[in-house]
Amino acid sequence: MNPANYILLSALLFSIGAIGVLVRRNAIIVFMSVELMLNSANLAFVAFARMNGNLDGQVVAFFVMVVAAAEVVVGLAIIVTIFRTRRSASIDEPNLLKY
Amino acid sequence: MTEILPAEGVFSLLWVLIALPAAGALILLLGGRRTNTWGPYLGILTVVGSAVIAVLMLLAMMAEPAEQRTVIQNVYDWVFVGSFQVSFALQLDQLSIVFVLLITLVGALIFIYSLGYMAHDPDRRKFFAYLNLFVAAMLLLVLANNYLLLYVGWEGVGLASYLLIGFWQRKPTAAAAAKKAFVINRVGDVGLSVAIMLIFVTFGSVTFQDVFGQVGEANEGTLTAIGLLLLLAAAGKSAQFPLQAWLLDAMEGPTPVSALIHAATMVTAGVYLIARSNAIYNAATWAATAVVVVGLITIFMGAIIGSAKDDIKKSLAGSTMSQIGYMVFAAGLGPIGYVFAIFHLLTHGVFKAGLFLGAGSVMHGMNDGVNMRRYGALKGVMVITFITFMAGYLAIIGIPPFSGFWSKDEIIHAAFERNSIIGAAAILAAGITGFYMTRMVAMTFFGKKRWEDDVHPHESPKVMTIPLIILAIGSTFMGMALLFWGNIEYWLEPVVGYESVPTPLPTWVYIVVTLVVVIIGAIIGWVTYARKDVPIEAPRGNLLTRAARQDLYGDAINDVLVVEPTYKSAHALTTFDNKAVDGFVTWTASFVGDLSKRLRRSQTGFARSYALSMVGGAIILLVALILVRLS
Amino acid sequence: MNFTPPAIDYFALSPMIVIFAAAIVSVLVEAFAPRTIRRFLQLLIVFGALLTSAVLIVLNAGTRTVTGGGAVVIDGPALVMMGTIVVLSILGAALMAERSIDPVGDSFAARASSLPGSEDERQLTQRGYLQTEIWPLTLFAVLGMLLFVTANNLLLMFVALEIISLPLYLMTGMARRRRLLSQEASLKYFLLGVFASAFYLYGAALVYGYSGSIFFPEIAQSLTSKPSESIVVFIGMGMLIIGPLFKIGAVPFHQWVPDVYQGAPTAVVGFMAATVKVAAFGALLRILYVAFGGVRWDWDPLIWIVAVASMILGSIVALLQTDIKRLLGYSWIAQAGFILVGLAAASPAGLESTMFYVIAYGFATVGTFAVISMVRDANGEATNLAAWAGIGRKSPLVASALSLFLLGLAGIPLTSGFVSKFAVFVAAIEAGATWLVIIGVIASLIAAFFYVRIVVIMFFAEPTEQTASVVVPSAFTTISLSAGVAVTLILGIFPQPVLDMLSNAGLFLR
Amino acid sequence: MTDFPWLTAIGVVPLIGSLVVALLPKSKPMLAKQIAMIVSLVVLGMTIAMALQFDGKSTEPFQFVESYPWIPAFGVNYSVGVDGIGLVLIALAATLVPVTILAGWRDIEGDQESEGSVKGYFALVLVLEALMIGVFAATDVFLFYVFFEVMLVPVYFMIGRYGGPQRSYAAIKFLLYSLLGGLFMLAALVGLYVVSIRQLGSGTFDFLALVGMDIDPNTQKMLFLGFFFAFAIKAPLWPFHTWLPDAAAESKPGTSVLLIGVLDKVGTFGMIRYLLPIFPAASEFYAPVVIGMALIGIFYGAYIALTAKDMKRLFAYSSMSHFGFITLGIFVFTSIGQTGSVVYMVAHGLSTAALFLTAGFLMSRRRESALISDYGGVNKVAPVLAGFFLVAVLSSLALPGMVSFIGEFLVLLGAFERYIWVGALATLGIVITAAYALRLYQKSMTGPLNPSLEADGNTITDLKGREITALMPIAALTVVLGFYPAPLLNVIEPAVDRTLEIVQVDAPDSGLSLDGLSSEGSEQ
Repeated sequence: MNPANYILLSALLFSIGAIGVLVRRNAIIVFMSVELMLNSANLAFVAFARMNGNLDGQVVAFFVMVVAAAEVVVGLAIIVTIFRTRRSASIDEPNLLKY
Repeated sequence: MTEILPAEGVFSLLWVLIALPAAGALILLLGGRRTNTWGPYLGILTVVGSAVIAVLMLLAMMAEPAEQRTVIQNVYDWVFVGSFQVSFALQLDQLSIVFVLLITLVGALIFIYSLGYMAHDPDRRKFFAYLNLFVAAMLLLVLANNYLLLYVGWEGVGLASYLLIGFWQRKPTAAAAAKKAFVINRVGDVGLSVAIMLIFVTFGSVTFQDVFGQVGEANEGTLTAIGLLLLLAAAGKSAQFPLQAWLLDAMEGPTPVSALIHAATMVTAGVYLIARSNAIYNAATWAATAVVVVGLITIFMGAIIGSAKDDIKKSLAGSTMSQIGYMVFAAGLGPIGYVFAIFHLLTHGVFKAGLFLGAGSVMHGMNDGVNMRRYGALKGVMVITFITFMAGYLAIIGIPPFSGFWSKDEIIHAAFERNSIIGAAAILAAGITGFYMTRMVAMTFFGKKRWEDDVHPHESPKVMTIPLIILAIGSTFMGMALLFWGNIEYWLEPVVGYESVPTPLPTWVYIVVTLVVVIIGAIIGWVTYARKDVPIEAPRGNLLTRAARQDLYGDAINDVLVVEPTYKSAHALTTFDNKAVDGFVTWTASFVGDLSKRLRRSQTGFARSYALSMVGGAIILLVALILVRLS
Repeated sequence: MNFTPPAIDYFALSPMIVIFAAAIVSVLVEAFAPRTIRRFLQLLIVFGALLTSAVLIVLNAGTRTVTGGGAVVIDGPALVMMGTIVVLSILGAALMAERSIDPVGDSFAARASSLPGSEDERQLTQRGYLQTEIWPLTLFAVLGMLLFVTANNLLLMFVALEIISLPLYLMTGMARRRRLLSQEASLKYFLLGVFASAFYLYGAALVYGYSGSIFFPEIAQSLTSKPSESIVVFIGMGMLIIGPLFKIGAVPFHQWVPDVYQGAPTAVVGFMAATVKVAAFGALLRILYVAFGGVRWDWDPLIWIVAVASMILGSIVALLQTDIKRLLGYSWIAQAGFILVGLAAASPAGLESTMFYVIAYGFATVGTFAVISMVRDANGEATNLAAWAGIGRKSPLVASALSLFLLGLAGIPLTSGFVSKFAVFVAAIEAGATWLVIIGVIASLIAAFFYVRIVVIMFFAEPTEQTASVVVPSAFTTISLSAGVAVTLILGIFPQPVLDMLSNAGLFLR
Repeated sequence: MTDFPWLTAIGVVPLIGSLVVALLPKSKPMLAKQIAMIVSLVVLGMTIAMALQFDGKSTEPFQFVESYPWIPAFGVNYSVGVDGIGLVLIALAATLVPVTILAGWRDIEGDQESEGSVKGYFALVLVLEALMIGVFAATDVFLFYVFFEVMLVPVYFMIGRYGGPQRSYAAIKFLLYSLLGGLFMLAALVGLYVVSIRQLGSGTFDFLALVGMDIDPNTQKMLFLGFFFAFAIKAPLWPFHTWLPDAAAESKPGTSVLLIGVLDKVGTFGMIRYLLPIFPAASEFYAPVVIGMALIGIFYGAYIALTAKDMKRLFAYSSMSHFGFITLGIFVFTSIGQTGSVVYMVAHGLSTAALFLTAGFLMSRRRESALISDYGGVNKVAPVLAGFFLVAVLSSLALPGMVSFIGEFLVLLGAFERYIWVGALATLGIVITAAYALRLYQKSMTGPLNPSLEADGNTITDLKGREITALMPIAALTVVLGFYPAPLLNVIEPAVDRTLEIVQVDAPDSGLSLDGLSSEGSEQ
């Protein structure tokens, strides 16, 4: 079956993730949306890997998962700190730096 | 054709003529107060020195045959760029020698006179320094062998006159008058500079002999242009219409200055310029005609102004304008006139100097009062002044055998040789001269006392009267001497050329007519101002009188036509510069500033709007990319 | 079955390996060494590692190889970049190691996790509790950068990108004072950073999908070989370069820059502002010149847009800034634009001028932030320009140093900045992008205004009571400051050696 | 010709001097001045020594040539050398610096700066001197540009740190204006370099090599604009002049002298040295425009000077008018005109110095007020001061007998040769010049003494020995060169002719063939 569908799906997921980043206030959810974008990329990689008939894409996918995990660690650390200081996880809250 | 000789023998001292007074000026100016005591005498000494040398040169020159009387001394190369080669070279010939003598001799007398006249002035030293500066510049003017060097002398005398008019700078009027004189002269200078440029472009040189040698080959249009430009210059220096306005104010200066600079020498520089450039005018008829017209207009303007002024110096100034008008007029007549222009210039130089110094002596006795309506009946009080003044008076109105008669009569005659109408005009003007001079004499020396209470008129000291006497003698005999013994026309002929054309009527007719007219004028003057009492308050007078009191509205016209528009436009430009030109600069700055203000706002501080701009940017870039692909 | 291990040139990789090892060790030190000697050990490790790696890079000067199964390429430009990064890291690390400026100790939060203004923070401060977590993070970041400029495939580049970013996100949040700003900066940096990486990754996917390989050379081949390239690959390329462009801080991916510059600890800003740019430009150059060198006409316009936008917006917005760190943030955006002008030339000259520019800029930046870290008042660093009035009168030397850097950034001759601008403009005009240079000229005039404005404030304004004072630093800061001055002048007056080095470095290995 | 590196030496001495001065302890301002004075005198001496060895007849384009590779990667050399033009301008700089130092002896204590600034000022003056010498000596365009730009920095500090109330505004305006020009010049410079790469294979900035190229006219026109823009701002030409009045009004007299007297000459110098030879076609193409700007400048500046209330601003605008003359002389492409321009540059340097310094002395006696209305009748109380002021005024109105006259007249004559009507029109300028110059003298020096001059402790005392010593050389030079300009003309004319050879505009056909009243005959 046509690989295009997989690509379209991944594009869809990517867009959903991007929109999520743009519209959601809660830092955690924003962060999850980013993860969604990463995974959409994974999907694309895997699909292309099959299409191109080599394993590079799938290897990338694994790496990305690891990286994503690392990001989670760092990200949560930062978000939690902010949360503890401001008692809120809204990313619109911290707004001292502007103009 | 006259040949040019290198300066040898006494002529090798040519440069000394100028160097002496120049050095005097330099010493006095740099020396400062130290020179206060002996400074004036040094000043006199230098000028006398130059005078002596000049006389020696005259003798040496007379020894030579007429064709070999032109010597040139090349002092050094002055300005040399490409084809523009001008050297600092002096030329002495029959024309310049007479000027040199006039300047140095009359100058010397006036210097001596000033010793007395300025005796009480704290700045005497400076006064003499300036006078020296003037003499040096004037000598440079008449000795230069090319137009550019002449220009230097030309401006030099202008500067000296500026300094001396404004000598009593505590009087704002004096300062203003000085500035006015300089600026108006500057207008004339424009004429001179452009003339020089045109001369160079046309003839490829600015030295007299080169230029006059090639006149034949230039086309008349160019020559006319040059002629008119030179006329403009002459008008500026010689206070001829339309640049006459400065001379009357120039009387703010000390009287000796008026005598030397604004009567005898500087103001005649214009005549010298025209006479010197005779070759050009001979070839450019229209220019010559213009000269005649300007001269004629000025003759009458001066005469009319002279008739109306109550200020004795201004009245004399008016007459100076008028007399110089005569000279310019004569110079315009061409070869028939040049010599007599110079002739009249010399006689006038002497008698007008005498008159001015006389006036000065009167003022000296009258606490520097200049209003003739407060004079009267001074003939008894200041005998010497009176007698010498009379000599000058008879000379200027042209009563034989006084010097003025000979020179003016020749000019009138020359005028008739050209055209009877202008001749008649010249005679009429002579009549007016008779009127206003008589008026002056009558108001000053005759009639009743109209003195202010605190004035106690007295004769001036010897140091002032002796020059007066010498000048009076000059005014009496000089005319005859130059004409019969020195036969001036043939003396000058090699330089300015001379020819005589038969006139419709025999010569004696013109003489008689002239004399009659003059005497009529004199009688009218006598009747109105000696017979009747002169009111102390000037009567309102008729239209012409009032106009004349306003210098025939010369200033008013200048103001309306030139000065005010200039200042208006200047102010307009200033605002334009601030508002528009600089305004644009500041506007740009503030514009960028505002832009910065707006753009800053885009940095909202919200992470999500940042993300949005990233997405938006990304999309824009991708679209651009695709468009590039597709195109 | 037979197994052939991938050929790995360990010597060529040694600079990275050293850093990597050191990073591991310093983590262990954090974990086990007693607090008293921790700082000493950490500094030993960090500077030791950096110096060693620098030496190794020099020893590798001749190396031109692709290794690690084609994942890593060590070529001339890469070595130059690596060298620059390591040296700048040493200077930046020196700034971070400074302890005599702040009365309390160093400029980092006693414990990043403790609440700002909370009781335990106060206690920690009282106990003079100083943390050293910053060091392993630094080493990892450096490692990331080294990989970033040597990565030869999309995957390694992505990983490198993350290895750079994650430590920096944390370091940004570690300021001892103004912690709220610091944390906010850290959060924004993080979220936007990962967002950008997502774009990069997806772009990478598309490119891979199109060309069937993640290796740059093969991507380049496929671009030339395949007759009809589809739009997809270009969309991919576009998204791909968003990653580096974000790190570079080019418009429209710039908005994190001022916030992070302002919020993060000055020392950290000095470190990353100098080094990350080098790394990011290295990566961008490699992507565009190696992978997409064949289709420069497709990406040129894109770079033009970004360059123009960055130059104009950066310099204009910087005009009215009142916080010097923030101002420098915007100024960097403008500078990035100028560098992109050179990069757009897509020629050897472009490559050299770009590298020269980032080197010059890097040293000037370290110096600038060294000065900023020294200007303090009662509550920490005085970054508000109002507090800088008349500093030049109080301590002319430091002020002159800063003026030198600023004039350099403004591109006045006899400073490195001028030579860099000149080189960049030459490259651009050679490539026929004169109009770009004209815009650059106008932008640099606007930029000159705010650089000069700082000089005016420092020298021409009279000192007021709120004028900050300049503290005398220890050797660390002094070294980086003087290094900055020296390089700025040398590159300005005798740039020839460096220019030779760059031209010897040659082109990217394909 | 010796092989002693004269130019480098002359440039380095003041640099070292400034270093020494800068390193002096703040407590010894007097020492700083003395050292600065001595150094500048040494430089003057060396300059004279060099000038004496200059061979006016030589056929070499440049003398005292030195050349060492500097940035081979960009084909940049450190190469210096002078022709007549450069020589006289260097001499001008070397003359004016000691004068300004002497004149500025007391200027700096006046303001409540940290005492470090006394030595600072004099150090800056020396740095500036070095740079000025460099900019006139450079024969490598890149080197020229470097000096051209770096010069801004010391001047910027001299204005911004030692000046009037508005000084920092003036300083920034000056700097940005100049930078604007400089940056466009940079763009053109790069363009020129690229052209040289294309034409000569390897890029170069060597002046002679660049002159050798023939660049296609359209490129020339673009590059010309870049350079011209910078020079026009520097010189200042209408309408790029508005920085000058502010700078002049806010800076110390000494600063103004160096700024307007010498620095701005770089603009006109650049035109005659670089624009014309390197872009002959473009120069001819743009000549009418430039001449137009020059003419406007002549009258515009003079008119505004007529209404100026502030002396320093008046001087600034009059300078603008004079620069109009200079530019005019350059762009009529006649050897007379260009020689005139160079002479005028020197003359204007001297007259500006005289004006600003005398005015400075005057103002220092009345609370630094520059308002003309605050003065009047000064020559009653301070005749010597008034005397010098008059000399300055006269030399700025180009009175025959002063060197400025030689310059002005030659410029006008040169213009007249080429375009009769332009020459004639420009000549009218001398009237307005006289008007504003004498108006200034009349209002400030003559008339009754302005009461405010005795009031509140302003007592106008006459000039002291130091001040007279500072002014005397300028006044002397003005007059002496006016009557004996040979030293200038001898060296300038060959250089100018060389330029014109390169530009290859044939001399206007003068002589009897010309029909004096129509300009056709004279236009090319």
